[in-house]
Parts: sequence; structure tokens; C-alpha cells
Amino acid sequence: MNRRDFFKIVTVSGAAAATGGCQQASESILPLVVPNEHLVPGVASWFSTVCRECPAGCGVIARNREGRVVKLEGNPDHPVSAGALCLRGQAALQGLYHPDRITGPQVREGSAGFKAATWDAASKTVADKLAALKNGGKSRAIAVVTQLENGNLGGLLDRWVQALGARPRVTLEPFAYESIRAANRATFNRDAIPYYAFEDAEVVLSFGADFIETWLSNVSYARTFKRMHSFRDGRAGTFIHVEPRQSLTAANADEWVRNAPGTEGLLALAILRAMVDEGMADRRFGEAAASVDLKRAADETGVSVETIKRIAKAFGHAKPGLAVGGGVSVSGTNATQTQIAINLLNAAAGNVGKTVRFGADSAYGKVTPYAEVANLAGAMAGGEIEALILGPGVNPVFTLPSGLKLADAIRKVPLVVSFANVPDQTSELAHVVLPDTHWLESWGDYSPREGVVGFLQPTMSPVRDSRPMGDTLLRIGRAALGVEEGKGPIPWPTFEQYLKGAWAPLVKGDLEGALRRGGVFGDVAPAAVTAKVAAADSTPPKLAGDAGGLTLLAYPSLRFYDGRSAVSSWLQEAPDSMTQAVWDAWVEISTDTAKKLGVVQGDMLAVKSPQGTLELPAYISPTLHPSAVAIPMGHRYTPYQRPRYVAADTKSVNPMDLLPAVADATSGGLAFMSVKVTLTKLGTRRPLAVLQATHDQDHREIAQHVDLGAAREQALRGRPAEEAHPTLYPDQKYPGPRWGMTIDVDACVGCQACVVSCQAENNVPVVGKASAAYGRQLHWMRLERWAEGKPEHPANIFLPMLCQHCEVAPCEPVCPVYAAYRTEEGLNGQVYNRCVGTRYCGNNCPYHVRRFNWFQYEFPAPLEVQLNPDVTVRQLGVMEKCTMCVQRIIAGKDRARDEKRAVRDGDIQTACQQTCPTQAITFGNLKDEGSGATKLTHSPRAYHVLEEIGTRPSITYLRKVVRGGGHA
Amino acid sequence: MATETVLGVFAHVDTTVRALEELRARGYHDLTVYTPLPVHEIEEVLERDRPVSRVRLFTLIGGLTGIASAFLLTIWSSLVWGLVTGGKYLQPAGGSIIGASLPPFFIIAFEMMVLFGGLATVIGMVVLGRLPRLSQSRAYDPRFSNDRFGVAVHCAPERAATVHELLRTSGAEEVKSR
Amino acid sequence: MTAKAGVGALGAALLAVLVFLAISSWSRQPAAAAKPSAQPINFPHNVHVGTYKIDCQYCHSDARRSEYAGLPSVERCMGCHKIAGADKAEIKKLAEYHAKKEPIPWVRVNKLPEFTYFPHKAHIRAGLKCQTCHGAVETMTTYAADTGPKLTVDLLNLAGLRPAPPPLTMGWCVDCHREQNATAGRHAPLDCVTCHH
Amino acid sequence: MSNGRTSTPSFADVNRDVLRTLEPPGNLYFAWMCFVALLLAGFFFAWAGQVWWGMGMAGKRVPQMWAMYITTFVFWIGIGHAGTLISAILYLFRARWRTSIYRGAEAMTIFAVMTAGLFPLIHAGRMWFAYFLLPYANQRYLWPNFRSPLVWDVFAISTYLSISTVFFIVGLVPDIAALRDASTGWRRRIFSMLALGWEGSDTQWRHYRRAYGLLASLATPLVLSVHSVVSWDFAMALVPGWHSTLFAPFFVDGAIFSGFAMVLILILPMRHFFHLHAYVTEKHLDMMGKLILVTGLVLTYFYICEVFTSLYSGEHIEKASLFWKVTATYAWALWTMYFCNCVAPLVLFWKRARTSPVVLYVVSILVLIGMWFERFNIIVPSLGHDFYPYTWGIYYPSPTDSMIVIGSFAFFFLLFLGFIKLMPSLSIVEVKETIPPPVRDRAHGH
Repeated sequence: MNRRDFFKIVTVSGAAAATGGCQQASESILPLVVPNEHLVPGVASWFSTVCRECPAGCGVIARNREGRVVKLEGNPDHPVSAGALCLRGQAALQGLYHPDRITGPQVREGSAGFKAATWDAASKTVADKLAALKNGGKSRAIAVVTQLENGNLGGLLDRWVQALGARPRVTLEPFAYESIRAANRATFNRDAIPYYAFEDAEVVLSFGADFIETWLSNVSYARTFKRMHSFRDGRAGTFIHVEPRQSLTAANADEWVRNAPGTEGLLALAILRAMVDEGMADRRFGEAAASVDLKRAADETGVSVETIKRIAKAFGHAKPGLAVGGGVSVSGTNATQTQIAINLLNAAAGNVGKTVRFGADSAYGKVTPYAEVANLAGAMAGGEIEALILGPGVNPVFTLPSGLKLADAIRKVPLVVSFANVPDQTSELAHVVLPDTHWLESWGDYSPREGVVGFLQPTMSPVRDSRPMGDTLLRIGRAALGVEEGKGPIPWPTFEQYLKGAWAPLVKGDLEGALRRGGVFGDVAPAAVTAKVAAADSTPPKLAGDAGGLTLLAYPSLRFYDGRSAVSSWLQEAPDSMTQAVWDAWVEISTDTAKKLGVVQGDMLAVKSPQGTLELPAYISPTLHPSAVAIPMGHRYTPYQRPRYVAADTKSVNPMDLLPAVADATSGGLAFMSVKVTLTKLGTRRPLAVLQATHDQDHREIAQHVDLGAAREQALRGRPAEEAHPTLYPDQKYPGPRWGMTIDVDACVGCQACVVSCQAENNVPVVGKASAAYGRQLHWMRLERWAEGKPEHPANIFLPMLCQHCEVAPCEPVCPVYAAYRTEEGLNGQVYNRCVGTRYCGNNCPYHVRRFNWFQYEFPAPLEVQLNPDVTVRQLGVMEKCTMCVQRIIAGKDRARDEKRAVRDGDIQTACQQTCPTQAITFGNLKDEGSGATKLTHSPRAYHVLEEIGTRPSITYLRKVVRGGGHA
Repeated sequence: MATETVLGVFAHVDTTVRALEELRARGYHDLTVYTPLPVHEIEEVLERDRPVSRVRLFTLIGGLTGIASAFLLTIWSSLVWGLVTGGKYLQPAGGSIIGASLPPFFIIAFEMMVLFGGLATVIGMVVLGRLPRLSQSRAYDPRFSNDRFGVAVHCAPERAATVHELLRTSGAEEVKSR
Repeated sequence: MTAKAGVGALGAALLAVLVFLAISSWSRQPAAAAKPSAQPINFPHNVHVGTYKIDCQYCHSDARRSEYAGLPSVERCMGCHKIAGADKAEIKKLAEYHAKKEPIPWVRVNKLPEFTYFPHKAHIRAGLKCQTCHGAVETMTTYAADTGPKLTVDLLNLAGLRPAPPPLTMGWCVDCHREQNATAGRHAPLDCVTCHH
Repeated sequence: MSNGRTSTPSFADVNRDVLRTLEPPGNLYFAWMCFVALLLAGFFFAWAGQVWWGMGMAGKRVPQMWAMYITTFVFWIGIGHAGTLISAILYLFRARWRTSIYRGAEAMTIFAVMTAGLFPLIHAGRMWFAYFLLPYANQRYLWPNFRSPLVWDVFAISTYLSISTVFFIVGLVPDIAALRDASTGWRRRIFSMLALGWEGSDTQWRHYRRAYGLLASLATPLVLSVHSVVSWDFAMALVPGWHSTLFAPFFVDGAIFSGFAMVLILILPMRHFFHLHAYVTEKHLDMMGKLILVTGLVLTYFYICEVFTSLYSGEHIEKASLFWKVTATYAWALWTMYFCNCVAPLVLFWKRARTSPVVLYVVSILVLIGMWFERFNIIVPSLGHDFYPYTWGIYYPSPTDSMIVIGSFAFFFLLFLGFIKLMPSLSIVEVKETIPPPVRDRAHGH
């Protein structure tokens, strides 16, 4: 059956999407023309595909209602994500339904900007140009740049490139981890990025690798890290993190070591040296670190000798340990040397083959080296390139250092063809835009690591008039070659046919099954490697700019990656976990710097480098290394942000505009830590929208922790018997189940995935910077960061806070109209259509998790299509809050009744629980002693937030387990 | 039988009182006294052989109705749809008879008592005071709302003359028949 | 008199604003059932259900598995009408739609407010007859429903009278659920959030 | 009379003087009317905008989901207490000096409660569904939650409004009769309708007196209950700084305090412009002054208790809340309140001050400011620093907030200005009661 017609259907789903109780004109309802067994209006169908928001390639299943995808979830069968999804994956829907999404083929009319064109016309312009070049013997003047496409799309493109004799395709990923590849070449003689088995390590020693944010594969590494780290039957691994700035990953470390930027290599060698001295490592590693003198190393890195020795001991004794390196501070000109030092550490501790496993190598290994990109840029600048074809997801003008002068270079190219489906800084320079389908509408495949091939299939028909890049290029290619369909080097009529052909051997006849599973998942035999011990040089990175300036740390953002996810207003409004700031970008400066400059948070600073100047509001961080400033990458809220929740600001907030195009000496990879900047106070202010009033709990024990030793004891002794709550009133009886939830604070890494998932599931609107700054955000769930101990070296606890569904709920009795009441299944019901909006409940909720619709919030078309038909869209003037996904509970009970059985534990998953990479959240029936949730409530670590108020929440938290004398 | 009304207009309280005493002594009991304000001395004379105003009965009944209806409303309405708020039942549960939370209903009951009681009192006053009346009684004179006191005697026509005489002697400024 | 004028002005202002508020609030009232209006094709339920005894779920086949009862695909209509009454004017219209591969723009008759979730599935599963809610369809030439909240009913209620709640109103649903629980020993939910979430 | 004669007037004088207050007013009066009407227009404009665009137009936020509206609501309810207190409680206590001020005070009460009554509507996010709070039979079988303090409010305030109005009208009837007899033409017809044909016959007076007494004894507990109920809006909640058994008496006292201040603010100008010095004598001012002084001192005591209990509770969150109030962002409001309510009234210890209209006026204004801020300090700072540090926040009033709060004063004064020109603002009958009745035997003594 033709897949396009598959979704040609309209139903009443629009009704549910309409705002709660708005008068509607008499609407018409349209039946299917042809009955469709796959699709029943009102019943969700699921399609598995692969997330392409970043090269991690997690498996996704898309929930399709009435032909529209309304929610994404992790694919439980997929080995990378194992059912989880990060916030960027959750927010992919906003890219799919983005109001600014390109409506169809566009052709630039001189300076007048773009004009809509037909597909034939647009592709003809391109084809003619290509033909001209080919026939003119200038096929080398054709360049193709795509994001990392290691699947069959890549294959097809390469055939296409060959057919036209164009320059080899360039796959462009700003974060390519070339230093790791180069280091592995040097140490293990293998040009690959291995699989790091966090789950098998006892001690993880990370040199700036932000594996909870963006490093390689954040979902899978967050999961495996927690498997190693979180407290389970008395055992828990240790995590030591070395970074000049306290990133989210650093905040999750048992010991965060703040070093001087760029000295990671030296520190690694020092640790190696210490290990050798202590006899914890083979003597032959001695000479590699011979040059290092601990004392000197301590001075340069700013890490005391004791600490170095302690780390060495911990790491050396681990059976096994794991050392990883990455992040911005390990991306200087000495990046490869640092990685070599780290390799040596792994080798010395005997982790290679145990926790550092070659074989199941990461897809990143296939990214085109930065050198090639630089060459291409040069070629373009030199006028050698006459046709540039840019695939979707590549935005080099934004994601590469301005030092590369790429924008100017591209302007020199006579024909730039972009396949972007949402406008960005690069597609703006294009002459022809042939919008590719969004990955949720596309066929394809992607292999995140060896042995794992994820299949992409269309989960709905295209929202806008866009066509698969593959199809378009095939058509253009044949036109350029002057052959018709079925003939020549690229005969396939569509990419889909090519793909299915290529899949045939892979799926062995069971395509349907493979598509259902989401791909073909196998294991590859581990490749044995031997470490070559060579001295790593530990010279600090070369930094451009004013020698007296501060080192610029332009770090990849958990929320926007390199900026390709920044079009999502969900992500813009999901706070950055560490700063709790939303919408705006900022420059993070240390307290000393702030004192020197005399600035407070929100004061505008001019950040100056030889490349240019950025104007950003200051965020004052007591934790940042005094010799550094940090700016998150990827922030671009204008002009590609709709609706305009932030006053349009044409000034760039992109740290790439400060970077020179410097490459790592050894690997040739792009160096992100390459410049020193100077700060000047501008005198103006742009206050940040910071959602958390304070990170200090003020002794209220909201987020609690317990020492590892104590936790072990308690685990043995078990939970002391609870004393009964004294009350005059009869306890509530639950005829059916009583729903409840447990949240393991020890497992939570603060990645915000739950927040965005909840927003997607429950039609939570976006309010914009001004409202968010004024405490009017509508998130049903928020992720709090509580800091303890010394401000410059705090221990952080992340606490997901949502409606506690109290048994003795303060919000209920004060409601004059019973809009808030207690359901017989133990939820705090909130009936929107009954609510009058007195907001009394909001005042009386000690957790302040109730949200009020201050205005009628908009869902600009076509975003309203994404709204979950099972959840009412709230009208202005009503209270709302977490319902524990009551619509999912109802659906689960309905399913059970269909199968004539009771609801089983695990049948029902809340949106937040489903997406959590570390499975910190467990939902279940508290009356069922066997349910996972109930078991956890009996854990000795269990506690309730603000228990002394006596609200008796249905949500139980499990204390964070901290190592070493209250040091979390 | 037809009666005649003799009206005496007085400027002073003591003269009025004297007149009333005289009249009562002579056995004239069908009197109407008009005063711009309630005067203690005059009331004393008049109230001697009269029962206490029955307005208070209205008040009592009204108040009780208020209480009753309040409890009826609150308890019944929480019984028909027993929603739990704050972990406490409003409908019968756990053995308690009228449900777990009566106390709040007392507030409603009190307010309703006052409301109904107050309104009933006014109704009582209006009804017993023969209000509202559309036309004024024959004997009424506008001065009575200002600074004059009036004594209207309803008697058989043949005795009118003596009443005239009596009123004038007791100090009426003006005596006329209506 | 002047003070009177002042008070008059105040009164006018008050009135104006109250009217404004009334309008603005009324415009936010939940949607009621649409009035029966002309359908693109005059579809006689009485013939199909009454005369030919076609089961409701033959056409509204999603009722047993979905929130919505669903409408027959044009294909299914044609299934019978390729032959049956192919010469009739109304059927010709149908044939046109089928030829053009276009859906028939039926006008919606039954509509609950958006904040109310009514799953047909559960009610079919409970063995409910369609007529219980939709009336004696088999007798209707053009299907029309007179449903939804009515001012008169509320006024009567206000006066203390208790008229039977009109079909597809909350009271009407609740009546049935209660009655079912009481007599048939079912567990028809009475939890607000079951329908309002 | 215009010479401000102060020897006891005769019955006829009373009628004449009171009726004189109803003569067509001067330009000053109209100027006031216009000004007030202008503010009122702004009020409705702001309200309409808020209904249309949403509650966000007001400066509310998390955690201050209540702010200036409820503040002003409680303020006006408080004002509404003096009237019934004077007319009911002082009546039962036979305090004769009340007679010449109680009519004005009662009118003030009714208008204040009407003004207050607007605020729950203004405050509700969906005011067009406010009728959900009323217990009326509906086809959905839904009833209000009688456990919610807000529903108690609905009952308490509507009862209070109706009873005060009834009380007011009953008191008016004989006076309207007097008006009727003094007026002619269409006004006469209107007045005779309103007077219900009152004649002041002995039977009427009997029942009237009895009814009035009963109403007074019903109204007395009502007055005390209403502000107690309002105080429970806060006391029933968990919020630190609200959750206190002290609130009921605390609020009632504050209400009387502010109520008397407002009475003075209204009576003093009337006394001046209508030359009522014969009826509102220095004795009256003195008594009012004393009452303000006493209630002020009681209030001070409550403030001390409030601080003491939260310190003595030893509860960290309570103490933190208090400390924050006293020192942080809103400290200025707190200290303003302490000055206006505790320090300013102390001047009334001196009789000279109590009998000087100017001093009394200034003190009254200060008291009103102080009492408004008292409610502000209870609501906004308490919410701003409650249990959960994540959501602590500062509330900034928006133009909408301010226009509506100011407009509410306009609403009140417009009603009152209208009243004093339409109805006798002094009780003719009761004033006469204070004058020795004319007696002939001692009449030619003078």
C-alpha cells in the first residue's frame, strides 16, 4: 500500500485539541475514503524509528493519533537508548511542527530573498547547473556536505557523488572527537572511538567528558553510568570528574576536581606517575610519565598532591576503572596528547578490553576530519567550488568557528543548495532550498555503533510540502547525467526503493519485524588491542587572544547540542539544570571576576576576542575556575523562534563567533578551547530568567542525602517501623488501586528529560522569557538543583518536583467548588472545567507545584497538531498541575479490561518515568505489596519532602547516597 | 356603629401624658397616639395593659428555620456526592454518624440563622405594624413627624364633645374631629 | 436633581461593564451540541436501521475499539450502493464522492465539550445499546439530537424542581452510572477525572 | 444654625437642620463627583482588560497567587465593621452619643461591604463562573464545598450585607416619613412610597422598637463573626504567617480600628460642610478618639503576640518567614504598618488631640494606610517566603492592580457622596431622643 495515502485522513481529533471549552462553529467530520486496517481514529498506533537530533542515534517510537505524531518515546528494544530519551529527543516534535518550517521549494531571487517555486523548476535549476559543470569537466567543483549519515542515505549520496564525479562527500559534525580517534591511533593503533563500558567500572575518572550532557551518547552513558554509580544492595561505584567548570556531569561526581583549564593531560600523567610510584601500575608506564613532577603538576593544575595521590589510589585499585576524556576543556591544541595520557591511564590500570572495548565502535569514528572541512572552506573561498549541496542538520555558518570565515566562503559559491527543513544561518545563504522531510517523516537507517543498525520509517505524512533528500537528489542527479529512471549509475526511482533493496540481506525477509523492533541489533566481537607506551607531552594548549585574558570555555549545551535543537521553544524553556536559566544565553564568570568587574547577575558584559565581540548577560558562578569564562553553545533564539517569546535580538549569542579556526596540533581536529577573551562591563542590564530563587535549602531537608556507610548499615538493618499518623478522622479507603510514585534522588542526574516529556504529553504551553522570569512558568514538573557545602565547591542534589498527590492535601479542602479533590485511586484530581480560579489551592500548596493559566496561551500553527488528544488544553483562568498522567492510567486500565485481567505492575508508565534515562522514577499501585513502587517505599532511604507538615504525599523520594563524610 | 375620631395635637410630652391618663381614667381605650419619636413616658401609659410585641416570635421561628435549612443543605449536599478533600470524608465513613466534618457546617448554620432571623424580624415588624399602608389614616398630621404629638380618640359621635373638652383642658394646642 | 445624575452615571457605567463582562464570559461558555443541520447527503437512518435492520456497528465500526464511533468509509457505503438504489439522486451524490475519491463532509450532530472524554469503547464493552444515548435512531429520517445543557432545565432546577436532565449532559450520565452501579452491580466510574482530564 | 450654634436644638431645629443637608449641592460637590467618576472609569477599564486578556494583567505570580485584590477586599470588609458595631453594639449598650453618627456609619458599612463584594469577582480567574460558589440545584448534581473558607465568606458576607441593609432601611423609615411630610410634588410621592406609610402611631412604634432591638442583638454576633470568617481564609491555610488561631480576634479588632478611622474621615467633613456642630459635638469626637486609641492599643498587643508566638514556636520555617518580613524586601511595608497602627494613635492619649478635628483626621488617614498595609503584610510577604525556597519570589503590582485598588475607593466614595444628598445622613428620630422632650411646666423656664 502506498504509504503517502496511508495517512490521508482527517478526523475529529481537532476537537480534543481545541482549548477547553471554547465555542466552536458547527464542524464537519470526514470519514476515510478507503478503510484502513492500520489506523483507527481515536486509537494510537506506534512506529519505531531513530532519533536524528544528534549522532547518538537513540531508538524512538512515535505515538501516532489520527495520522499525527503526538509523542515520542524511547524504543525499549533499541540497545543504545533502551527505552529512554533525552530532552532533545522529546522536543524533536517541535522541529517537526515548527511554525517556521519551510513550506516548500524556495529559489532566491537576487537580493529579494526567497520565492516559492515548484519542485520541478527548483530541481531543474540545480540539475542544469550540475550538468553544465559535469559537461564542462568541472565536476570537482561540486561539493556535498551532510551531517553524519553512515547509513544507506550516506551510501546513496556517495554513489551519487561518484556518478557526478564530485568531490568526496563531507560529513560535518562540529563535535567529532577526532582527538580520541587520533589518540587511539597512537596508543592502540586503531582509528576508532570504542564503547566505554561504564556499567562494568568501579571507578570512573572523567577528564571533562560531559557524558551526561552531550559526550558521544548521553542517554546510553547516563544510563550505564547510573547502573555503575547508584546505590544497589550495598554497593555503589565512585565517580571522579576533572573540569575547570562545574558542569552538570561534574555536579553528579562524588568528587569534582577543579583544575586549571587545559591541564587535564598533565594531571592525567601526574596520576599515572603516582600510580607507578605507588606500584599500582606496571613500571613500563613510568617513562611515559617520567617528565612529570607531582609538585610542579600540582602547581600548574591547581590540584593538590594529596588529591592527585588519592585519585591515583582510587583509580588504581578499581577492578576495573575507567578513564574518559572530552568536553571543551579537553579540546585544546593539546587535546590528542591529553587523550593519549588518558589512554595510558586506562592501559596502566588494565581497563582496556574490560571497560574500554574496541569493536562496538562509535559512529563518530566515521566523521570526516576537520582538516577536510577546512580544505573545502578554503576551496570555496578560492572560488573552486561552484555548486555546494548542504544536507539537513548541517549549519556550519553557526556551528563552526567564525575564524573559518565560512559565511564569506559560501557567499563566493555560485549555487548553494540547502536541504534544511527549518531555516538556519546557512540555509539563509542558499540559492535553492529543497526542504528535506523531517526525520520523523523519512525512510532511512543509522548505525550509532558497530553491530547496531536502527531503521527510520515515516511515522506520519509530511507536515509541509517537503520531499526526501534522497529522492530529490536521485531525480536531480539523473537529470544532470541525462539518463532516465532505471538506467545509469543511480537508477533507483526513490530512495525508499534503494533502501529496501539494501536492507534485504540485513533483514532476511522479515522487514516488518525489523521495522517493528526498530532495526537490526547484533553484537560485534570485541577487538583485542595492545597499548603502545609512548611519552605523552603535557604542554598546555596554545591560546590566541590577549595573554592576560580569561580562557573561553564554549561548551556544548545539553539543551541545544550544537544549536540544531534550538528551534524548540520547549527546550528554550526547559531550564539549564545548573543555572536554572531559561531562554537567554549567558556568560558564566567566576565570583572573583565578577568582583573585579563589579558586576552582578544580569549585567551585560562585552566578551571580546580577536575574532569579535559578544554581548551577553553575566551569570556569576562561585564554582567556575577564576581563569576561565564559560558560554553555552547553541543558543539561537532569534530569528528562528516562534512564537516570539523573546524580544527579537539580532545580535549573536553564539560563542563560535569568538573562536579562531585553530586545529589540534596532533589530530587536526577542531579546537574549541582556543582563545582567551577579555570582559568589559557595558552598564546595561538584561536580567536572566532564572527559575530557582535559591539553591540553598535553608535547612529544610527538601533534598536529603545519606552517607554511603550509613546507607549500607540501614540496608542491612532495614527500615524502622513507621509510627501511625495520629488522626481524628477515618483513613481514606481505596476500593481499587492506590497510585503512587517513588523517585530515587540517588539515580537522578538532572538531565531535564522528564520535564520536557511531561510538557509533550500533557499539552503544557510555553510562556516565554518574561513570564518565566516572573514565576509564571507552567511546567507540571520541575527539576531542582540544591547545593550544599562550600559555595565554590558545592555538593549538588537534583530533585524532580511535581504534584505530590498528598493524602492529606492542603489544596483540596480550600477549593470552594470541589475542582480539587481526592480521587478514589489516590490522586489529587483537578477538574479544569469546574475551576473558578480563586488560586487558593495554589497558595496553600506547600510545594507550589500548582500552575495557573495567567493568559490564554497560544500554540501557533501547526504546533497545535502535536497536542495530545487525550488531555484537555486548559483555558485561561484555571489551575492545572501534574495528574500523574491520568490519561495513561485510564488507558492502562482499559487495556487490562480488554484482556479481562487486572492491571499489572509496569502496565502503566507515566511520561516522566518512561523517558528517564536512569530509571529514577517508578510508578505503581501502592496497595500491591509486590509492585516496584511499593517495594521502594519500604527502602530505608525513603522519605517525603516536608514530611513534618503531615501532607502524607503519595510520592516517596529515596535519599541520595553520598561518599565520604557528607560529601555528595 | 359609626365612630368619630377626635384628634388632639400637643406640643409637650407632659400634657400628652396627662391627656392619656385622663382618657384612660374615663375609660377611653380606643386611642391612637402619634409621636415623632418613641417617648418613654407615653409608652409607659400605653403599654400598661398590653402584651409584649410578638415580633420576637417571628425572629425565633426565622432563626430556627435558618439553622435547620443550613444543616440540611450542607449535610445533604455532601451526602449526595461524597467527595473526599484533604483526606477527610464528608459522608458517613469509618463508623462516624454524620460524616467526618460537621464543624465547618456550624459556620454556615450560624450565618443562615442570622440571615433568616433578621429578615423574619423585619417581616414581623411590617406585618404587625400594619405596614405598608398606601393611604394615611384620617387622624394623621404631618407635624407628628416633626415636633408635635397627637392623640386620636375613637369614640361614639355623641361622646365627641366631652372628648374635645377633655383634650383641650389637658393642654392640647388644637383639637379637631376627623 | 444633581446627585441623582451622579448616581445615574454610576448606574450606567456599572450596567455597561456588567454587560461587557457578561458577553465576554458567555463567549467562553463550553460548546453545546450542534443543532441538526443539512447533511451533504440526505441519509435516512430509519431505512438503514429500521427497514433493513443493519447493525449500527456495521457502519460505525470503531465504536467497539475506539473513543470515537467512527463513520463508514465511502468505500463501505459503496459496498452496498454499487447496486442498491444506484439510480436514486442521493446515491448518485455518494457515487460522485466515491469517484472523486473525496470524503463526505458530514455535519457533526453530537458533540460534547472538549473537556469531556467519552469513550464509546468502554460503553459498548459494557453492552450498552446505541439507542440509550442516541435515541430511537431507527425512527429518524434525518438524524438529529436535541442534547446538551439547557437554560430552562437549569432554571427549573434553580426553582427546586428536578426535571430529568437532558441527554448527553453530566447529570444524565451520572444518573445512568449510579443506576447501573446500584442495580446491575457494575463499577461505572463516578470519579470526576475519569471524564474530565 | 450656620453660626454653628451649639446650645441644645429643639425638635423643629433637628428637622430643619437635617433637611437642610439635602439641599442642592455646590460646585465643590460636583468637582468631587467628577473626579471620583473618572477614577471609577479607570477601574472598570482595568477590570474589563483583565477579564479579556486574563489574570496575568494583574501582577500576581507564583508564589503570590493572592495579592492586592484580597488585601483590599479584607480592608473594605474591615471598614464595613464600624457601622454595624456603632448601630448595634453601642445601641445595646445604650451609648447615647452614637445617635448622631450611626446613620452615616451604617451607610459607610453598606457601601464598604458592597465595594469589598466586588473583589472576589475581580479576583477570580474565571469570574464568569463565580456562580459555581452558590449552592443552587443544577443538572450536574454539583454543590459548593462547604468546608472551604471561601464558601464561608460567601455566606458571611452576603448575610452581613443583607442584615446591615435591612437594619439601615428600618432605621430610615421614620426619617423618610419626616422627609415625606416636609417635601412636596414628585419627591413627596417617592418618599411616601419609601416610608411605607409610616405614621409613628403607638402600635407602629411598639413593634418597631422591639424589632430594632432584636435586629441589633442579631447583628452584634454577626459583626464579630464576619471578620472572623474572613480571617479564617488565612488561618485555615498552612502558609507560615497565616496559620494562626490568633487571627479571628486580631482581625475583628483591626476591623473596628480601621472602621472608626473611616467614620471620622467621613463624619468630620460632613460636620464641617453641613454645620452639624450642634449634633456632632466635641464629646462625639472625644469618644471616637478614645475608641480608636483603645482598639489601636489592642492591635499593638496582637502584633506583639504574633511575633512572640512565631519566635516561641521554635519552628524554623515560621521564624524564617518572620525574619524575612522584618528585614527583607517588604520590611518598609511592615514598619509603615507598625508606625501607623501602633505609634500614630498614641497621640490620642491627649484630650486636646482627641477633640481637634485636624489631628483626628490626620490620625485616621494614617490608620487607614496602616491597616491596608497590615493586610498587605499578611498576604504578600508571607506567601513570598513560605515553605519552598525554590519558588520564593517578589510581587510587583501592575497598572491593572493599582487602577482597580484605587478605583475601589472611587466606587465607595461615589456611593457615599450620592447617599448624603439623597438621604438624611443624621437620624432625625434618634437625634431627637438625645434632646430632652418639650415639657410645658418647665417650658417657660427659659
